[in-house]
Amino acid sequence: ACGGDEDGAAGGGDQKYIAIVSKGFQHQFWQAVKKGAEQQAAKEGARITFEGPATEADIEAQVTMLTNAIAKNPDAIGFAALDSKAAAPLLEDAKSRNIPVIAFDSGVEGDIPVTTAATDNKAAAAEAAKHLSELLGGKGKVALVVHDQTSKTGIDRRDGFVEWMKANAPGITLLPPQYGGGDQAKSADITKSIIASNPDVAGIYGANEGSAIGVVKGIEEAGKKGIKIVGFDSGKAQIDAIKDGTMAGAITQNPVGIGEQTVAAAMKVIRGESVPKVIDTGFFWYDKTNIDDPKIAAVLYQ
Amino acid sequence: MTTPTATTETQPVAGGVSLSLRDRLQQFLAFASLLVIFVVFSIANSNFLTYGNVLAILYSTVVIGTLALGTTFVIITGGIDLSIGTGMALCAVMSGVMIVNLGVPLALGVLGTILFGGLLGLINGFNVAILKIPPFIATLAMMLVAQGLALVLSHSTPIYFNDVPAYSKISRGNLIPDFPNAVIVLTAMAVIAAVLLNKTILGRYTYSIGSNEEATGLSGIDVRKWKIIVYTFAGLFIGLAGVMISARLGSAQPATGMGYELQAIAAVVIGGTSLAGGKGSVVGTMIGALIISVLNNGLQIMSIPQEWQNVILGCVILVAVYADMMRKKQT
Amino acid sequence: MTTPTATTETQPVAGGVSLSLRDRLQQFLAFASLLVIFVVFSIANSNFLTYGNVLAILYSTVVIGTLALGTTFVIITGGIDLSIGTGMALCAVMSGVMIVNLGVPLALGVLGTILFGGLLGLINGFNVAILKIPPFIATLAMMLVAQGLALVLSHSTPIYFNDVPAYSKISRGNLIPDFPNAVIVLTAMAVIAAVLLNKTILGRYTYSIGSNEEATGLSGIDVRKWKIIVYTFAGLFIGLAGVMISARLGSAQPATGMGYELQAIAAVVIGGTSLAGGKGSVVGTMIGALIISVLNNGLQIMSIPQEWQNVILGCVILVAVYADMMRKKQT
Amino acid sequence: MDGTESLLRATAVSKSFPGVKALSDVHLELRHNEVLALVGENGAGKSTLMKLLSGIYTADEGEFFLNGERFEPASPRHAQELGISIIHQEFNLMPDLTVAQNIFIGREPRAGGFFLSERKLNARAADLIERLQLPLEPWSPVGGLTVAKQQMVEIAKALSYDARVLIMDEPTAALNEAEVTTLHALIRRFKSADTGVIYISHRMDELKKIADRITVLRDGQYVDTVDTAATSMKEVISLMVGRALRTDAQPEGVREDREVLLSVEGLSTKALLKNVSFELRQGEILGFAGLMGAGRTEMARAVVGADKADSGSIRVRGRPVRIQSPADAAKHRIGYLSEDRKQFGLMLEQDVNANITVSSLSELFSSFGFMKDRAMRAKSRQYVDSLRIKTPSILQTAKYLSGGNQQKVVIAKWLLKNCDILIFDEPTRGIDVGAKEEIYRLLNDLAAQGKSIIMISSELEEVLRMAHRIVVMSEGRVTGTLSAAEATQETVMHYATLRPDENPEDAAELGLELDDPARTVDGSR
Ligand SMILES: Nc1ncnc2c1ncn2[C@@H]1O[C@H](COP(=O)(O)OP(=O)(O)OP(=O)(O)O)[C@@H](O)[C@H]1O
Ligand SMILES: Nc1ncnc2c1ncn2[C@@H]1O[C@H](COP(=O)(O)OP(=O)(O)OP(=O)(O)O)[C@@H](O)[C@H]1O
Ligand SMILES: O[C@@H]1[C@@H](O)[C@H](O)OC[C@H]1O
Ligand SMILES: [Mg+2]
Ligand SMILES: [Mg+2]
Repeated sequence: ACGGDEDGAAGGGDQKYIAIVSKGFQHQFWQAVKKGAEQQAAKEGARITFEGPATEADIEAQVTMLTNAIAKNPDAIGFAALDSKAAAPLLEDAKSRNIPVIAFDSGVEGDIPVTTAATDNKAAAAEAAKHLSELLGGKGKVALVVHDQTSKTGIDRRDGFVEWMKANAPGITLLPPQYGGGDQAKSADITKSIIASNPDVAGIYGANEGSAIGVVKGIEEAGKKGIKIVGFDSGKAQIDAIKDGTMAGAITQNPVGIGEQTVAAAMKVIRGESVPKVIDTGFFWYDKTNIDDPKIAAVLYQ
Repeated sequence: MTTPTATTETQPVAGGVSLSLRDRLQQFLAFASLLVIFVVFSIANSNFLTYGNVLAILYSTVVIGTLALGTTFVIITGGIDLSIGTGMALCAVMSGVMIVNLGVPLALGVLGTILFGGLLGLINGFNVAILKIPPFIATLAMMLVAQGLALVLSHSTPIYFNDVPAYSKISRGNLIPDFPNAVIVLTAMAVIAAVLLNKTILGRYTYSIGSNEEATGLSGIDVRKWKIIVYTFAGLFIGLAGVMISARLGSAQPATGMGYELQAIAAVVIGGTSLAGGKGSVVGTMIGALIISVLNNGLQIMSIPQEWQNVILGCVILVAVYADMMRKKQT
Repeated sequence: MTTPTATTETQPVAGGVSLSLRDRLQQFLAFASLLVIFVVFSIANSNFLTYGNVLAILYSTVVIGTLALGTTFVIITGGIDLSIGTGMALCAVMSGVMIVNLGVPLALGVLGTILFGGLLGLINGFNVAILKIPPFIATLAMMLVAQGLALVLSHSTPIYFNDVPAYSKISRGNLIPDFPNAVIVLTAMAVIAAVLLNKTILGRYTYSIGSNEEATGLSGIDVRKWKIIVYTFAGLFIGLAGVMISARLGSAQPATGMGYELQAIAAVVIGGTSLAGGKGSVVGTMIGALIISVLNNGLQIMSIPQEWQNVILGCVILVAVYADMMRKKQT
Repeated sequence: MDGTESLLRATAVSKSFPGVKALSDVHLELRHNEVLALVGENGAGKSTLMKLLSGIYTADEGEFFLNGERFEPASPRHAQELGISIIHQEFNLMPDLTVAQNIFIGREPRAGGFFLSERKLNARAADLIERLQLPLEPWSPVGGLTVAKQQMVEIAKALSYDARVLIMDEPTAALNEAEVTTLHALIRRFKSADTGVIYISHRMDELKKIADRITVLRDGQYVDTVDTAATSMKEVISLMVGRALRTDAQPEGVREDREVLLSVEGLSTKALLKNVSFELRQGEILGFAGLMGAGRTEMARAVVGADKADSGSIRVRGRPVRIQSPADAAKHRIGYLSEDRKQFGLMLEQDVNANITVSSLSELFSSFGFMKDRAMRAKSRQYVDSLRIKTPSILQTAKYLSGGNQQKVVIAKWLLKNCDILIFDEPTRGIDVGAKEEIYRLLNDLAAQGKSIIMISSELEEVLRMAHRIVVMSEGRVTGTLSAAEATQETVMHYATLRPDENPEDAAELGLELDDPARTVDGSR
């Protein structure tokens, strides 16, 4: 299923090899990115590998993976940095070996990456806040279940949400954010605790796929009706929840697109073509009303 | 370290009545730390002691509790099982593959998953008992293998049980009104585990092996066989935990599981089972698991900032275990 | 299981020469599994056996290796230390707080961080030796507390050492041209640990306590004191690991660390140190740590699909440990 | 089978361990209805031979016959099925299980299939214990029992099998005269036309009483088999050690006028001790006698701080001292050799050198924390030689030494450490007659140098021949203190069997009746 499909052709010699080091590997979002990358690679006749650490706290593991990727002398590297400063010396190393680096998912500081294919998570989270505030008529208690408190996406999606609410929705009271590691069961348990201690909670925001689904499960298990949920990312459970109305809506990025764009940009650079400095892969609000819209359906992953 | 403390059992048993009274007091006091924690939270926050919240606590204990029950046996033999977390994820995936992908009937699929867990345990048991690989290594290897296989078998995507609505009922259904099935399952498992540990030869040899493996072997008991049985038995619980978590989530999540082993082992050890083997109880394990989930829940209910929750959790566990040791010394 | 197998020491010592020859062979063979793995990768992929890649392997071993060294002592006493991973993160944060936030001079800050690690170890040692809390619980509690405190002290954001470029040099600089300082540090620590374990009374008591704590105590040795020293000593390594990882990453990452304890303990145990205590060696630990990082590196270099990497990792660890056991039985 | 065939026969048996030829060309014949004693110095190969018979080791060479039929015990279980039951020299008990659970391990009465019947189990154990007249309770966890009681559990367990051949490897090493007598009675009842007993012991006095014939091994080789009735013990000993031994020795250097070094006053513990007081003088060997459970071990542990004392004071050279751990005791130059070498004495997985030097490491063999390896090895070798510890090298792992040699290692540890006060609890347990003399000589030398020694021993003869004075204990109390001149078998036994708690007359003799009620109240937790 992996990039190894073309391994047979690897002997050909002129097949280009792109080593992709992502922030994760096992989770849906990353599998969707991987899928996009593979599709694009197949189209362009390139070979890729796709790796990422077990959790988004494993920064050292990611740095080691990047080291190993460079050791393989790829034609280009795709990199989603957990902490871009930690990787800086390695990126220098890549540069000195003339291996172009394409950043994706989130930005890498400095000018080494030839381009960055990423989502503006803060803006995306603000969008989620805006929708939730509208759903609640601008008032009520709102809770946040976030995947973690130190990763850039975690912080941006929390802060983007919180800042928008503070600035635009004076009637909304925010409860302190809780962190469930993106684990569905743990996020569900947290949601139930939130409901128990705040029976009047009106809306809950889940900041990534695992958190959002956890919130849905938690509310179902608590047997509570009428709480508005907004989420992030997609995945089958989330899509189902939106279709049946349990979840009001969610922000989706375009993970498959991120994967495609990363590989496409890499190939361009390898061929010596020029690429824009930033590729905004965008985000969308989706809910019951537009979920079947082809433009939306295309960016959702099951 | 050098002070042998006489246990209650060294006392000549005066008579049926006084023994059972003593015993009952003992049993009751085993809950002391848990009770104290519970009462403190109840006083501190009025939202804590509600039917719904207590159920939520119990419900959140199910998966860890199930894993901890099987692991109790392994730890009493002096072993350890690190593969329970990712093994559970692999079992959940197997359940999905059988029931969703292959269309195996529900009951059969569930049974198959539990047996598949048993198979993982059997392999652990073989590696430990026959190849004599230290349990830590044998089950660490299984942890890694299971983690990988869960991704391979599921093609790294969750398997959803949407078309099998009955599956979720295993966890969320209410055979007893307003009481989730998962809690019934955990209770039943605890009873079964307690009976097996205290009333059967399996339990006896479990203690015996942990107490002195060599002497047990010299007494003519086939230590290898019984160790394999114990690991296999723990494996059945891994399988069941796989069913319970996927039923709860409505999907088999191949990437989950890592870290559950530490929590389950912690529950067992907080419950007074010694990692050196020979000592331990099912009641203790359930108390240990509950202490963890009550603390998690209570600290969240009290809206303690999350970075402080772990700090407090750590301190309370320390104090609870210390208090429990002091209590045992006294009686 | 009941057939005690003789160790080399049972051989009558024929004379200086023959013993040392045997010994050398023994030492050499201890590397066997590691060597085989290394050779296989070298043949399988031409990118593996390059100076750069071998350095990369060594470099990636530094943090786990440092943690594993200290933990070797703890495990030989029959204890365990689960707090090394998050403890390391807390130390890294402390280093950041001191050097970046408070502007403490570099050398002082590094020293302070290492001592702070020692303080964490001292608390573990106190809880284990004086309060007699089982090491698993005592250090689990510390793991949780450290995890929380790392977040609290850093306000949940990484602390960057950008303004102190010399800090990174601790890890990445090249006192020896083309050879990262981190590897020198690890080597030096391994030598120090080996000397302490084999040539000093600290080492001897470490083994004694793990072999038979009660007998050691009755021999007039202050077991409590030495246990505290051992945990404190392991704590110094936690502090050093905190420096090494934050120097490598150029930042103190408060959320990292969880899971390192398992890897470090695995390195120790793969290296032949028994969790039951009394046995173990520094060389073994270094080999264990290298086996893990060579495997990780080799599998990645060979572009094995990631879902299969863990499967293979697990199997190879199993085979390596089994082969090592067989080898020891033979000699 | 014809009646003339022996019950068990072993011919031309050899067994080697790396570096050790434990047995070579050994013969053994056990007849029906007999107790065959097996004797020999420590490390002679007795236990090894028994382990071959019981399927723990496999012989390199040799054959075994049971009732004339060839057999090869493949595992302990197999040997058991053949009717060979063994009590090992080292205990093989599960400390976390109860007495009953230990005795019937593997043969638990079932309440149907997989399920246990604990009631039946305890009842069966109670029957057995009663039949054997052992002071045990079925439901006590074995880990909390004294060594002597653990030995009884082993005996009960071995006897609970329908064994044809019962092998007892030093069953009396931990027992007192009274228990020895009980055990002998058990053995006599056990042996029959179908059965026989192989009995290993270093206590020469009991061989006369129990053995029909005696087989002697020396250095792994067969020496001779003699009829007990027709042979004197002196002859047996000289067969064993290859020389004659003096057996009529008396305490040496007894003097009343020495300075008091250690005085213990009113020592009490929650578990057992009541108001124990005594004095130990400089250069004195003070014997402690008493029946099993009298509290001698408890006294010693309390003195060195291994167990917590509830009340009482200890003075060294007249100065009150606080001793809360054996490490504190060591600071006051008090050392304690435990009666239980496996649990409290040895580091089984460490080598002989490490075991001998562990106590003295910091004061004799360390400079700036570094160990003086060479000096340690030299000292270890010296003690291995002088105590004639049989080991291929000082780097041998302790667990591979024979039981008696392990005991010598523990003794060497304390001889090496420069203590002023040495408390030796059953120091000669499992040590052969020849080596005992050696140890007695060393103890006398130490005393002559001005060291003070407390010698706890269950072998009355040993106490009588060594002790300058004897403190007798019973039920946690000191019931008498005798000078060497006053001490005889009879006087010691008189005080040892006083039972003030049950017997008012005994209480009266000790002048206890007044404060006794009060004491029971506060002593009863
Ligand atoms: N497993 C073993 N490995 C190495 N050497 C051993 C082992 N078992 C026994 N020996 C050696 O074999 C010899 C005989 O030991 P054995 O235990 O049979 O002596 P024993 O006659 O029972 O002595 P004791 O009276 O001290 O119990 C000893 O030198 C002992 O060190
Ligand atoms: N480690 C222990 N744990 C629990 N109880 C003990 C322990 N040691 C001793 N006892 C109890 O204390 C009593 C006295 O035992 P102690 O060993 O002091 O007697 P003793 O006079 O030394 O006799 P011996 O050593 O011959 O058995 C025993 O009956 C036992 O029940
Ligand atoms: O950056 C990633 C994000 O885009 C995805 O939604 O979930 C995991 C993340 O950390
Ligand atoms: Mg012997
Ligand atoms: Mg005693």
